[in-house]
Amino acid sequence: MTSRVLPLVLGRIGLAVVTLTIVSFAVFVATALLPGDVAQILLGQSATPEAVAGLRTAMHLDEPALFRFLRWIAGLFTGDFGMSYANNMPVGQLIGARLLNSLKLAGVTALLSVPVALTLGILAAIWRGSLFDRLVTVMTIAVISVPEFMVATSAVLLFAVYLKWLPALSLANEVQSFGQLLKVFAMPVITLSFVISAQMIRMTRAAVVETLSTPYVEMALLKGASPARLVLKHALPNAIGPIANAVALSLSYLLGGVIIVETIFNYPGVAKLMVDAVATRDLPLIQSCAIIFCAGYLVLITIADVISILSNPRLR
Amino acid sequence: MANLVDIRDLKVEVKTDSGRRMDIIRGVSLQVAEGEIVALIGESGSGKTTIALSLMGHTRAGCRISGGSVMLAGEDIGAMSERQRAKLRGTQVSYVPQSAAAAFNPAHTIMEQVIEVVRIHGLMPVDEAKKKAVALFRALSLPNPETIGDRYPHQVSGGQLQRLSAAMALIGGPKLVIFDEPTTALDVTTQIEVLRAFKSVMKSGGMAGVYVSHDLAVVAQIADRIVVLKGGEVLEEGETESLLTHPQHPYTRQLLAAFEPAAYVPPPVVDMPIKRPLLEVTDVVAGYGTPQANGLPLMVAVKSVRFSLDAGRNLGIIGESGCGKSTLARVIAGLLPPVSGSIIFDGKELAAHGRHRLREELRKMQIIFQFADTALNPAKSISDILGRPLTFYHGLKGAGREARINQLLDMVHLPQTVKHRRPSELSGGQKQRINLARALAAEPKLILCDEITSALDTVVAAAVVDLLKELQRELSLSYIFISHDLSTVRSICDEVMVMYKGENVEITDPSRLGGEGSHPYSRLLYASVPKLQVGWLDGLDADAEMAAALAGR
Amino acid sequence: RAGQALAATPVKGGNMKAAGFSASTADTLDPAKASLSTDYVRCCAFYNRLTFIDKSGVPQMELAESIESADAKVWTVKLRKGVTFHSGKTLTSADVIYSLKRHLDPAVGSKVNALAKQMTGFKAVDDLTVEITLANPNADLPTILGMHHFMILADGTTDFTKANGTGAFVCEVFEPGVRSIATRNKNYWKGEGAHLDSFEFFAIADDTARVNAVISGDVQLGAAVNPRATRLAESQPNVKLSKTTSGNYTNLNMRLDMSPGDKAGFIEGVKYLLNREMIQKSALRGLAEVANDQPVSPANFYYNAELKPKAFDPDKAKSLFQKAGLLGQSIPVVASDAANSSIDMAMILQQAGEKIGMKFDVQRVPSDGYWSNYWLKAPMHFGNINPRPTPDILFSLLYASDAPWNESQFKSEKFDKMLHEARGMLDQGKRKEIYGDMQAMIANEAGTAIPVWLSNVDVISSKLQGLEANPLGGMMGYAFAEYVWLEA
Amino acid sequence: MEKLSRSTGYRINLVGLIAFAVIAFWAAVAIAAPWIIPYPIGDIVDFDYFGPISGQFWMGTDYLGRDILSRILMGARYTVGISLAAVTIACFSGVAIGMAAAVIGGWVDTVLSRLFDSLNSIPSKLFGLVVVAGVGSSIPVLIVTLAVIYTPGAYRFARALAVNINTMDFIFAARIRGEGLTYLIFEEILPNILGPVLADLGLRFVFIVLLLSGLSFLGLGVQPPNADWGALVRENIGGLPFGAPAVLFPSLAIASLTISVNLLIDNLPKKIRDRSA
Ligand SMILES: Nc1ncnc2c1ncn2[C@@H]1O[C@H](COP(=O)(O)OP(=O)(O)OP(=O)(O)O)[C@@H](O)[C@H]1O
Ligand SMILES: Nc1ncnc2c1ncn2[C@@H]1O[C@H](COP(=O)(O)OP(=O)(O)OP(=O)(O)O)[C@@H](O)[C@H]1O
Ligand SMILES: [Mg+2]
Ligand SMILES: [Mg+2]
Ligand code: NI
Repeated sequence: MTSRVLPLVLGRIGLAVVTLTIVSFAVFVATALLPGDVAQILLGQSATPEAVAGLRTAMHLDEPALFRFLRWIAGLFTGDFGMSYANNMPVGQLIGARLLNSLKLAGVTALLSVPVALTLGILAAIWRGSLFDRLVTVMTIAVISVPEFMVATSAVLLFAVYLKWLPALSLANEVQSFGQLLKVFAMPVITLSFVISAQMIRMTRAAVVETLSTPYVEMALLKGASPARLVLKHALPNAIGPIANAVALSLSYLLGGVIIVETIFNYPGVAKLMVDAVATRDLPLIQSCAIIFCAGYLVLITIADVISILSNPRLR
Repeated sequence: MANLVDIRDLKVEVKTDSGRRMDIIRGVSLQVAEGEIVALIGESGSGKTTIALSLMGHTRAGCRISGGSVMLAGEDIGAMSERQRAKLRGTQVSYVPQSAAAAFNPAHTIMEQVIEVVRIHGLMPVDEAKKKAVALFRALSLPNPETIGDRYPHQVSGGQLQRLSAAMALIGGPKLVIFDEPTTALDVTTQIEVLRAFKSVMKSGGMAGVYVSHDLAVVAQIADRIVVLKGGEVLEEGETESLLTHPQHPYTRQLLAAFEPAAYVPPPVVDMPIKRPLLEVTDVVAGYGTPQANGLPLMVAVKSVRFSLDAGRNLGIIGESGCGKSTLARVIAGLLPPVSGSIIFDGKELAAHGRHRLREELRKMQIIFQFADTALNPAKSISDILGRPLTFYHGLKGAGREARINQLLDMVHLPQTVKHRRPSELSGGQKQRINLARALAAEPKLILCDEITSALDTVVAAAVVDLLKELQRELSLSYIFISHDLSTVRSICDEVMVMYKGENVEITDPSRLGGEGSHPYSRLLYASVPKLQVGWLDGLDADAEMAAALAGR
Repeated sequence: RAGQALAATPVKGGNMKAAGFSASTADTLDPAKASLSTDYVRCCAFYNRLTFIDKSGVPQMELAESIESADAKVWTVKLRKGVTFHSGKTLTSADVIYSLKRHLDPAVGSKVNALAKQMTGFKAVDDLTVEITLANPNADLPTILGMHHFMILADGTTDFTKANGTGAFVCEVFEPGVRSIATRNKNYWKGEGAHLDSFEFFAIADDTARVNAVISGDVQLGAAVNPRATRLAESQPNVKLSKTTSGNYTNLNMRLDMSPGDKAGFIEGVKYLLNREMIQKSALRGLAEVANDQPVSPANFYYNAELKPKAFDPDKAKSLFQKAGLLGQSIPVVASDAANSSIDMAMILQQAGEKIGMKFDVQRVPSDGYWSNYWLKAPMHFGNINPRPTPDILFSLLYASDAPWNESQFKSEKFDKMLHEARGMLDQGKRKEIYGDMQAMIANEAGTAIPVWLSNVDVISSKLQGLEANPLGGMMGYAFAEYVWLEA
Repeated sequence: MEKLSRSTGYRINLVGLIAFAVIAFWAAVAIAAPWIIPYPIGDIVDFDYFGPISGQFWMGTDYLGRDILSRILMGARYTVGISLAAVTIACFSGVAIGMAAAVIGGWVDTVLSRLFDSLNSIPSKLFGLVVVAGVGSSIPVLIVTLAVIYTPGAYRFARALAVNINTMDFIFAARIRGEGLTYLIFEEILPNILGPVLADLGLRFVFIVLLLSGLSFLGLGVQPPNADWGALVRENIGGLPFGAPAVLFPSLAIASLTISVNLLIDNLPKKIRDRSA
C-alpha cells in the first residue's frame, strides 16, 4: 500500500514546489503590472513626486523588482518571509496569529459542514427522485444563490440585533470557554457552511447515484442488502474519490475566499490580510499570503487524491 | 415432492421512451422441484437472464413483471414488499451472475463480500462464516483457499472470480441457486473443475438449481431437466436424457444439430494465384507494468511468439485463461506496443503504436474485443456505434448509411429494432454481435476475433461462423480466431496455435489437434471439451489418464 | 443631546470598544504617516499635539503653554512643565524639534511634508522653549500645529510597533489591521486624565455590520456610517446618532488643461447641472449641507456667506454646453468608492445630463489605487478632501499655482499673490476680506465643483456620554477617547 | 405533456418545463428590457428611499429613490447575458481541455494540471485588479475574466471524470479506428460525463452570478447606473433590517433564475429513442 502512496505523495510534493514557484512568480508579475507602488499608496493623496521618490529610496524600492523578488524567494528557504513594506514588521509576525484564526474558523466550519453535507447528499441519493431529494436540491441552490453578505447580515440582524442571543462580532481573541467558542463562531460558521455545502451535497449525491447503477450494487441487492447498506457499504466506498475532491475544493474556499465573512464579523483572518496587502502593493506580504493559499489548496487537493487512491484497491 | 419454484404464466415487459410497452417474456411457466437442477437454454436474447432474475422478484431497470406469478416455496414473490423479498434473497434463493467480474465490488475484499449474506441476515457468527467460506473455496478447488479471501477482486483471474461468486451464492445455504452462464468465460480445463465443484456442493447441500446456459454439452452434465426458450417463450421442456436424444421441437433439433458443426473446408485456392503472407509476426515479446532492469516489463504476458498468416486463411488461437491470447491480439492491433519483435502486415512493417499507423492500415485490420460490454460506448445508440466506421472510413451518410447499418444488423442476425437502443439494453450475446458488426463495417482484410462466440448459443454461433466463412469467400478476408471453444475453432480455422503461459507451444492443423503427435497440453485441452452426452463429466473421474493430467496442473 | 451630555457628571472606569470604518496592514502608530481616521484616533489617544483645535475651530494650547510671534515668521513655543512620556521620560524641546523635523525627511514619508516645509529653522532656546522660523510669515502656525500629524514624539523614536507618547492612554496592544488596546495613563499630565479604564479600537469595514454591532451592544461607537445604513439605528432606543458637519467634501474635478475642461463654459455648465439639492436629499439622505464650489466650510471664521451656491439650472447648462460645442458628446467621468458618495453624485449628474442631451459616461474604478491612478489625473474625476483647519492650508494645498494637489490645474497669479499677502497678516478682518474674494475666485474660475458638505455620522450607544462635535472630523475630531465616559 | 412529448420527439417533464419557462421569461425580459421598463433606470423618481411597494412603484424604490422594477428588468440583461456567456465559456474550455488532458496524458497532462492549479490559487481579487489595470474594463473583458476564474475548476472536474472513462475498451476501439482527438473527447468521452458536467455547470452558474457583482465593484464591467442583480442586492443591503423590497426582489430574481437553471439541468428533456419500432 505505502509502496504506491509514498512515491505519489513525494512526487506531489515535488510538483507542489514547482506550482508554488509558478504561482509566486505569477503573483509577482501581476503585482508588478498593477499601477502604483507601495510608496505611492502609503502616501496616498499626499504623494507628490519628490515625496514618493524619497520614500522609495528609503524603502529600497529603487532596487530592481526582480532582484527584490529573488531575494525574497531566497529568504523563504531560511524560513524568512521578509519584512512588510507597509509597516516594517516581519511578515511572519503579521501572518502568524491571523493564519491561526483562519485555520480555526476553517476547521470549525469543516467539522460542521462536511458531515452535514455528506449526510444530506447521501440521503438524497438513497431517496433519489423523492420529495426529500427535490427539496434538498432546491434548498441547496436557493441557499447558495443568496449572496454571502446577505446571509451574514441577516444572521446578524436576527441573532444579534433582534434576538440578542449572539454577539454581532466574532472577536476570536476573547474565546476562553467552549460556550464562548460556540457563540463566537456560530454565525460565521453558519454563513460559510451555507456557501460551501451546496457543492459538496450536489457532488456527493451525483457520485453516489452514479455508483448505485453499477452491477455490483445490483448484486448486493440480490444478496438481500437493505437500501441503506447498498449506499453506505457498496456505493459510498466507490464514490469516495469524487466526493473527496469536491470536499477539498469546497474547503479550499475557506482560506482565501472568506473575505466577506471576515469583514462583516470583524474576524481577523488571512483573507483580509491579503486584500490589504494588494491594496498597499506590499509585495512580500502578497507573496507570502499567495504562497499560503496555494500551499493550502495543494495540501487539500493532494489529500483528496491520496484518499481516492487509498479508497480504490486497484490503484493502491 | 412439492415444487420449490412455481412460475405461472410469467410476463415481463419493458417500457420504451415513447411509452410503448413490449413483452420480453410472454407467459412462461416453469416448475423446479426441491433438489432438482433445471437448465434454461436458448437463443441469446431469449430472456434467460430475465427469467432467472424474476425468480428473485427482481427486474432490470426499465423492465417490470406485468403478469403471472412467481411462487417460491409456496410464497408469491411478486406480491411481497421489497423488505420481505430482501429477507429471502441470499437465504432462500441466491444468484450467480452472468458477469462475475462486474458483480464484485472493487472496494472490498473477497471474503468480506462472500460472507456478506451471513452478515446481512445474521445467519451465523462471522468466524464460523469465514470457516464455511474457506471450506467452500476448497470445495470449488480454488487455489490457496485459506488466503484467497483476503485479496481484492482485481487480484484474481476471471475464472476464479466466477467460482468465488458461486461461493458467495452458496454460503447462506439457500434452497435454490440460480446460475447465469457461470462457465461462459472459462476455458475448457477450468470449466471442468468448476462444473464438478458445483455438482458436488449442490448435491451435498440438497439444493435445487436453475442453470442458465447456451451450451448444451455443459447442460447435459449438470441438469436433471432442460427448458428450451426462444423469444421469451418456452418451446420445449423435458428430462435431460430424453430431450437430448428425442428432441421434439424443430428449434431444439436445430440446436442439437448445430452442436457438431460442419468441418472446415478451406476456400478454393483458385482465385488466389500466389500464396502471399498477409500477416507475419516475428518474435513478439510484450507485457504490462513498468520496465525492469533487463528491459522487460514487470509482467511478461507474451514471450517470443512467431507465426505467419496467409491471405484468405484463418488462424485459431487457444489456450487456458490468462495465457496471453488477448495480449497478443492487442499487440497486433497496435494497442500495446511490444517490447521487441516486428509485425508485417500486407507487405509493410507496421508501427508499434496504433497512433502511428495509417488510417488505411488501421481499416484493413479490425479487432473485436473480448469484453463485449466495455467495448461499446454506453452513451451511444447502436446506430451511432455502427454508423461511425461507415462515415469515418467510407464517407457514408444519410440513407446510404442507414441502409448499410440495416444490412450489417441482418448479417449478425439482429433485428433492426436494436438500432435505437443503447448497449445496456441488449443481452450479452447481442452485444457481442454488435461488436462483430462494427468490425465488418470497416470492410477489413483481417479481423482479430477475441472470443466472439463465447456467449452465443450454438445456433447463433453457427450462423455467425457461417457468416464469417461467407464473407471470407466473398471478400477474401482472414481471421485470427481466439476462442476457448475448440469445436468452433475447428470449424473455421486452417491452423491452430496453442498457447501456454505466454508461449506458443505448437501450431498444427485443427484436425490433428489432440491427436497422437501433438503437445501434451494440446491433448489435455482437447480432452477437456465437454461431450454432448449425459454422464460424460462423471465418467471423467474414471479416466485415469485425464485425472492424472488434471492433477498435475 | 450635546447639552445633556455636558450637564451629566462623568463616570470613571469602564471598558469601551469603538469601531472605525477601515483598517489595514498600513495602520500605523507613526503620526507622520497617519492617513485614516483610525490612525488619527489612535494617535490622539497615545500622543498630544502642541495645540488642540476646539469645537469652534480655535487653537487651544496643549503641550505648549504659549505660541507667540511678532511677525508671524519667527515663533516661540513655550512648553508645559512636568509632562512625561509613557516611558517615564520628561518632555523637552529636543522632543519637539525631533518630532517636527521628521516631517522634512523624505524617508519618513510624512503626509504633511508639504506643509512642514515652511518651517526652516528650529532652535532649542532652553529645555522648554523652542524657536521655529518660517520661510515666509504665516499667522496660522498655531492652528497648523494642531493638526493630527504634528503629534509630539520622544526624541529619537523610530520604532512604531508601540506608541510612546504623552497621551491619555498607554498602548497595550497594537496589531495593524486587527485592533489596538489602550489603557488609561495613570500619570497623565492633565491631572485626572481619561474617564475610561481602557479602550479597544478596531474597524468594521461593512457599514451595516458596524451599525448592527452598536445596536447589539458589542461596541459603543461605530464611526462614519453611510447615510443609507442609519435608518435602523434611528429607530432603536439604545443608540443615537452623532452628526458633525466638518468641512469634509467630495468634489468633481475638471482639469482646465484638458478637454473638455478647457472649453469655455463647460465647467460652468457642469456647476449648474449639479443638482445639489438632490445630492443632499437622495444620495446623502439629508446628511449634508449644500455647498458653493469652494473649500472653506461655513463653520470657519473666514467663510464667505455672500457667495451663494449655483442653483440647479439645466437650461442654462444646456446653453453653456452648446456654447462650448460639447452638447451631445460622450464625456467620461471617473468615480470610485474611494471618494465617498462620488458614484451616486456621478449618477445624479449623468441623469440630469441625459435630460438635456449630454452624455456623461460614468466609469466606476476600484478604490484600490484610486488616489495614485485617477485622482488629479483623469480629465473629469472625483476627489475627496478632508477638513483642514485654515483657508491658507486649503488654498496652498489645493489652489495655489504650485499647489501639490491642484485638482483642476487652476493657475492664477492674482490668487497666488492674495494668498501670500493674507498669510502674513495678523489682522483678522482684513484677512477675512481677502479670503472671501479668493473663495469667489475659486467658485467661479476653478474647475472644482463642490456640491455639498458631507456630514459625518457616528452611531453611538446611548450609554456613551461626553461626545461633542468638532470641526476637525467625526468622533470629536478623533480625540473622543480622552473625553467620553460610559454611563452605568 | 404526453402530447407535447410526442410531437417534439423529446420526453419532457413538468418541473423541467416550468424551469425552462422561468429562464425563457428572464431571457425575454433581458432582450425587451429597454422597451418595457416603466422608468429610466437612473432616474430618481421618489425622494423616499427604500420606498414600499405601491401602485406607482411595483417593487418599491431603492436607496436613492429609483424604481427597483426597472432596475431589475434592466439588470436581467447583465445577469442573464454575462453569466450565461461566462459559464458557457468556462465550462466549454475547462471541460474540453480537461478531457484532452486525460486523453493525451503524459507530460501534457502534468503541465496543464499544474498550470490550472496555479491559476486556481491566484486570488480572484488580485486577478480582477490586474485585468482592470491592464486591459481596462468592458463587458467582453468581464465575461472573459469570469470565465478564466472558473475554468480551472471545470478543468479539474472534467479531467477526473474523463480519466476513468479513458481506460475503457470503447475508447481503445475508437483510437485504433484512427479517430482524432476532437472526436475522442466530444463524441466518445463527453456523452459519458455529460450528467455530472451539467450538474457542475449549474453550480458554477450560481457562483458566477454572485461573483459578477463583486467584480463590478472592482470597476470591471457593468457600470453605473446599470447594475446586475447581485449588485442590486449589494447596494441596497442597508434596507435589509426593515425588509425593504429593494433588497428582497433582486434576491428573489437571482434565486428564481439559478434554481431554474439547476432544475432544468436536472430535468432536461430526453430524446425519445424508439426502441420497439
Ligand atoms: N432495458 C431494456 N430495454 C429493451 N429491451 C431489453 C432491455 N433489457 C433487455 N432487453 C431485451 O430483452 C431480451 C431478453 O434479454 P436477456 O438478457 O434476458 O437475454 P438472455 O437470454 O439472457 O441472453 P444472453 O444469452 O445473450 O445473455 C433481449 O432481447 C434484450 O434485448
Ligand atoms: N492491464 C494489465 N495489467 C497487468 N496485467 C495484465 C493486464 N491485462 C492482462 N494482464 C495479465 O496478462 C496475462 C495475459 O492476459 P490475457 O488477457 O492476454 O489473457 P487471455 O489469454 O486472453 O485470457 P482469457 O482467456 O481469460 O481472456 C494474464 O495473466 C493477465 O492477468
Ligand atoms: Mg443473459
Ligand atoms: Mg482474453
Ligand atoms: Ni461457450
